[in-house]
Amino acid sequence: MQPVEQRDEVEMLSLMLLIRRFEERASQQYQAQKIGGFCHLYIGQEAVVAGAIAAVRPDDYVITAYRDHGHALARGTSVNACMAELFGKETGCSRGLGGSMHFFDKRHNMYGGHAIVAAHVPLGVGLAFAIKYRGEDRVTLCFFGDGAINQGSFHEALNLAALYRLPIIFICENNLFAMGTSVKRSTSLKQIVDRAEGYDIPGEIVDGMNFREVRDKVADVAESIRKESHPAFLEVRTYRYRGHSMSDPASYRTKDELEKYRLDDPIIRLRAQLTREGKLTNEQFDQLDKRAKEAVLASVKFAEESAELPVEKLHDYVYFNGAMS
Amino acid sequence: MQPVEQRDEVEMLSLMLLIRRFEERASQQYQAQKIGGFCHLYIGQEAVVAGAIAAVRPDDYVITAYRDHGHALARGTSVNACMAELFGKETGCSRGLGGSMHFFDKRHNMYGGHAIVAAHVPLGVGLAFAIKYRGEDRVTLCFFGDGAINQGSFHEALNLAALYRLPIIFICENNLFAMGTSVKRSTSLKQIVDRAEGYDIPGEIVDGMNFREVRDKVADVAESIRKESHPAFLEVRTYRYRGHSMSDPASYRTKDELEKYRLDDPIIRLRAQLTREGKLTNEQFDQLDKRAKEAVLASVKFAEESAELPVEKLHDYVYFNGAMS
Amino acid sequence: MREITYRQALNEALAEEIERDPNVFLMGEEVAEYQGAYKVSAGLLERFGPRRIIDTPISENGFAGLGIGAAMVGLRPIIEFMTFSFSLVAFDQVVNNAPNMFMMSGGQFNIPITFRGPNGPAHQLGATHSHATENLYASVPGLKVCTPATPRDAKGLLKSAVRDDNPVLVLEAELLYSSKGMVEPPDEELLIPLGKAEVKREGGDVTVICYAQTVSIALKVAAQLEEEDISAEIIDLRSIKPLDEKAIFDSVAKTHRVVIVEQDHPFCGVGAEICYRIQKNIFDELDAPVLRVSQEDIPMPYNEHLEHAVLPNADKLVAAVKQVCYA
Amino acid sequence: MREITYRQALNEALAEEIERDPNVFLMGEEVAEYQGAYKVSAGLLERFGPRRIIDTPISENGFAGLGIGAAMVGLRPIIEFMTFSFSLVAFDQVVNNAPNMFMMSGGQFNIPITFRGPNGPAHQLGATHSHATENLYASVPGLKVCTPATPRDAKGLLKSAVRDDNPVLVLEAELLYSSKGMVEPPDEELLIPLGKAEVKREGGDVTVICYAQTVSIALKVAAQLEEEDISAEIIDLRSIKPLDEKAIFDSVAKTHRVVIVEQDHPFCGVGAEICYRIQKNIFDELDAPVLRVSQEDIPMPYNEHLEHAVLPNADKLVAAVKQVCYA
Ligand SMILES: Cc1ncc(C[n+]2csc(CCOP(=O)(O)OP(=O)(O)O)c2C)c(N)n1
Ligand SMILES: Cc1ncc(C[n+]2csc(CCOP(=O)(O)OP(=O)(O)O)c2C)c(N)n1
Ligand SMILES: [Mg+2]
Ligand SMILES: [Mg+2]
Repeated sequence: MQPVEQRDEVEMLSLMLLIRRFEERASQQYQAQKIGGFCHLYIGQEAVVAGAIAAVRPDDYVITAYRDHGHALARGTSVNACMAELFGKETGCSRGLGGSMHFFDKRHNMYGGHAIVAAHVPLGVGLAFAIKYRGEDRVTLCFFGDGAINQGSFHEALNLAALYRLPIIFICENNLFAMGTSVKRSTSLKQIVDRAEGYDIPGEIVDGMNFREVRDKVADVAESIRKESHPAFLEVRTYRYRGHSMSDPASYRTKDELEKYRLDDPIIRLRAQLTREGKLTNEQFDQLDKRAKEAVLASVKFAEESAELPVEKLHDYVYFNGAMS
Repeated sequence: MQPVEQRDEVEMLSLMLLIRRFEERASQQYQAQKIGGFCHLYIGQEAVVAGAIAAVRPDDYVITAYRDHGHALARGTSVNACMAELFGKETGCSRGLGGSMHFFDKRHNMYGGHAIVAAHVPLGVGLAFAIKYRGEDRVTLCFFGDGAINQGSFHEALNLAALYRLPIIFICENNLFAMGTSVKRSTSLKQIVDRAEGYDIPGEIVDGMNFREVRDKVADVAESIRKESHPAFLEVRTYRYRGHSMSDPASYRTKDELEKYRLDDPIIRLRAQLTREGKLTNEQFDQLDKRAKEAVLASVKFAEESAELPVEKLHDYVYFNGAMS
Repeated sequence: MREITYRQALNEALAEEIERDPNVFLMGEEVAEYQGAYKVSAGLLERFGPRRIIDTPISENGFAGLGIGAAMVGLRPIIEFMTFSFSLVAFDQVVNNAPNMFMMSGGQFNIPITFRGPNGPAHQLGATHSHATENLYASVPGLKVCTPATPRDAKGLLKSAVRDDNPVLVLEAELLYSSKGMVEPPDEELLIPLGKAEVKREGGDVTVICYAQTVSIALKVAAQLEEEDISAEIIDLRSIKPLDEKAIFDSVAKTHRVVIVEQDHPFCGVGAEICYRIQKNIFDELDAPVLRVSQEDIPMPYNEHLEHAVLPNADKLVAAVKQVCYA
Repeated sequence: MREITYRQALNEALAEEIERDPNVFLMGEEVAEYQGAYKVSAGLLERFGPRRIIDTPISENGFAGLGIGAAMVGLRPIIEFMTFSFSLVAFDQVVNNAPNMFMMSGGQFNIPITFRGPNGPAHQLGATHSHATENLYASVPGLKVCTPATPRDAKGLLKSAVRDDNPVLVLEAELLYSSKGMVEPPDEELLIPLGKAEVKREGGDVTVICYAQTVSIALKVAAQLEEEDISAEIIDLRSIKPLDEKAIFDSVAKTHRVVIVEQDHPFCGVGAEICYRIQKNIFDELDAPVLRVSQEDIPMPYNEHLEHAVLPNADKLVAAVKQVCYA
């Protein structure tokens, strides 16, 4: 069936291109030491967040882990605010105080960007709790990785969500690895989705390299949740092309494996679908890509020229309502 | 099939009587303020530990939560050492330093007595890890309550046990309540045993009021584990007659419910089975009960007359190998 | 004013705040149908219903995090830990997510949450159930920590905590729940500001700094010392963080001698921080070293007499006071 | 002696202890096939195999508890936390089960376990990833805490930790892993006792107490102060708990002035405890208040300059030293 609000697919393709180009540029700027700390790239997984966001509304809640650049961009956070955050500037989406792992954007209902594995899953359940508490027509999308499912907080959160029948979609971005640990070495299950059964939460496997499949599955589940509040679990199979973080050569996997997935690239795939259907010409695609690259390039300039938060202001960020005695 | 080492059933019946009488006396001594802190009674659940212990060997490892008097007695800890522990005396199984919730007995492979809900489940997995690490022919029995299954440590422990295929039997003593919270209000599942599937751990439901069923099920599983190391999960359905602890009137359940289970009393049931089969006369039963009562009464005298650990010695229990600078 | 118990005072504070603000709710183990493990929430389920008074499974990490998430969108959760010993399984949520969110989000998400429950040793509960967590939590930037010693402070501090826009821990004490004290009538709004200590007793010879369970010890000892012509000024911190430095310094400037009686462990305990600040700021006012009476640096034993030996008590406090006075 | 990195030194300590004692094993996230997130365990899987070098899922609470359980029956686990910021999700296991077991069991079960990994702020990792946990863990009775600053201490302290029959935390530092120093050759057994500080530099005017990442700051500042005719004695604590009081008191009795430079948060930090003990035991030796340089009481920001402003640094230390010297 059709998603609640079908966003224009060409628009979503350009979003995926924007994420891809943003990450490539971030990688380059990181090597140029314009970006510090840890930096985790989303390249290869673009269809997951693009598909999920295409299926929900702007006022739905989104929360994810530290591999969060794509989620903020998909949510509508400006590419300038994202790049500036990586540069640690006051114009960043978290004023340069959060960094790569902590992208927040209240206005766009992006609730982070969280760096302790699975510790944000209970937060996502709390967002969903607030929706039900207030009787609102919203859904929470809670993204996390395959490595998160063996944390206690994941377990407690899923049981609570099921017990209280909260409106939340748990989206496990299964990219097969948690750092260097493959799912089969971390999880005592044939498939991750089976874990949802242990909480009586309906679960499905989704092809995360296929934008349309992700969008439609998320749309179905979201619609069902809006009808009658309940949690749902999606194991979205995807792949990260780069290492875990900038410092990881990813020698734990073969070139062939990587190539196999590259052939299934989510951007190439959606482009092909649209082209085949006559919805997109090569010229148009090149235009989109050109615009994405330009936007990202401009964001670097913006970030470089932006100011940092002055030290004197730091105290204002410890306690709300000014610093303490 | 038959358990590895079938212990004499009459002997196990007298163990169940000993536990029952011990708990009754502990309750009375608690009211007389000879016992302090929290005190959780095992009355009604005797067949669970009796059946499980009857099915394993003295050198197998046993670990449980804070409702642990029965487990120590079943393991072979003397009734004197148990009562003295409740009295806080140096002759107690934990020298009076642990109290009701922390019964330990190294000599009898009783690894506690642990009071943080589910925090001992990873410890049990560690005991099982040591067995496999050393290539020993042992099994670990890890007991916990129905309330423990919603703790993160339970989740992490089960996944680790399954991943490493450790020799451990997770025995969930499902007495239907965690304090005043019934299982259906704490757990998003029709039956607890289903949670084991989420870890690909084989699970079974066992009638915890039936000594023989518990013994045979545990024996089966233990034998399979000794053949080839793996974890297993047993949801043992039982009932506690008393409140959660001495301070709980248990007003969250009906008299009828309690009566229903009393009629199914594990001691009455095993007695009836043995009598029916001509293995036990009424006189013999009365003898067993008399001996149990006498032993418990004697243990109170022993505990009262025992000395407390002198304050000067306390420092010896902070760090092994004497106090620190 | 009327006399009510510490438990009743907390119960009133909860009821008043839940009544006042639709965003406030109470969540924890056994808080609803069971009326609270220590009956602090008695009657609240009946009065406010299951939407506002919510029972949880035994999942401290999970529901602490749930509360923080709900606070991100403007709810004002009151999370009860059955005891703060059990908050240790939720430690990451309390010290990472709650206090860091405001900074990490560049000021977009403050977390108006209250964590409350009994803290510190009760009676013969043993090593795992006797944790005094005030020094652990006070050391975390972004958290506020208060420790009411009286029914009046319990009510006033809890209400202030619920209205604070930041994560606040209200560390109660099981052994105080049944203690009584005078409290303003329900129709009078009672708010005790966080970060304000109270002089419980004026004195000129020595300043005794205390909080929570140690206040009664201090007052008892002060009366006893009176007979030996030692006049002790008793300061109840009420809040550990923010710490009321002014109240402390003013008193020490007068007495020039200090003993801190605390319920936590000695190593990096609350008293160590207070001692540091005193000697740093008014070094020349000190006529004797600051002394502390705390728990011994020993895991809590079950045996009653041994527990007593590990705990701070009146004898230890008297000895310490005499030591600083005759130094 | 030869020059090796702090990382290599730790690697040697691990290899030697695993080689020496069949009960010793290493467990943690990415310690085996990945060779360690920071490569501290490089080569160990190849050398000792998957039975002794064990990768885990992301389940700190679970494998910390697994290690404690294994230690109950005589194994001697080395549990690596990828960083101690992640030990917070295992906090209950580390502070409850490990240090309390010996007391609770009446002396039947000591827990010979080592928890190790990088601790304290690294570089721009933000609020959740920059925890300095030394004061939190040192406040827990039954734990031991050491904080090596040099390759030699890293090797010697880790080996001593593994041989200790109690739970010991070895708090390493990511920013020190690549630092170099002279260490005895592998054939020479190197054991640095827990609880023994080291005088890194003799001086007569002021005692600067430091550890881990702050040692290099202190040494740098000492050299700089030399030019201004201030002679600083530098004491590297090496262990936080047990604390080497004698080394501290001896130095202070000589210099009469103290600055503590620590990497944790100020409130109830390590320096507060040290300050308390100094003024309590040798009050009259102090010619000036003890001062501390620590992190600011602020969650760690990502921005590099703001992070620098929150961290202890040379400028802050110089200012503090001058303040105590010209007081
Ligand atoms: C509690 C905790 N333990 C360890 C880490 C270190 N760490 C950061 S990311 C990561 C792997 C997570 O993998 P996954 O959940 O699959 O997400 P992905 O990186 O694949 O997106 C680890 C171990 C952490 N941040 N938090
Ligand atoms: C982490 C933690 N949270 C809360 C408690 C308080 N508590 C002690 S026992 C208990 C109920 C446990 O019920 P269950 O696991 O079913 O065991 P049972 O009492 O029925 O034997 C609770 C909530 C605790 N000890 N530890
Ligand atoms: Mg992954
Ligand atoms: Mg139960």
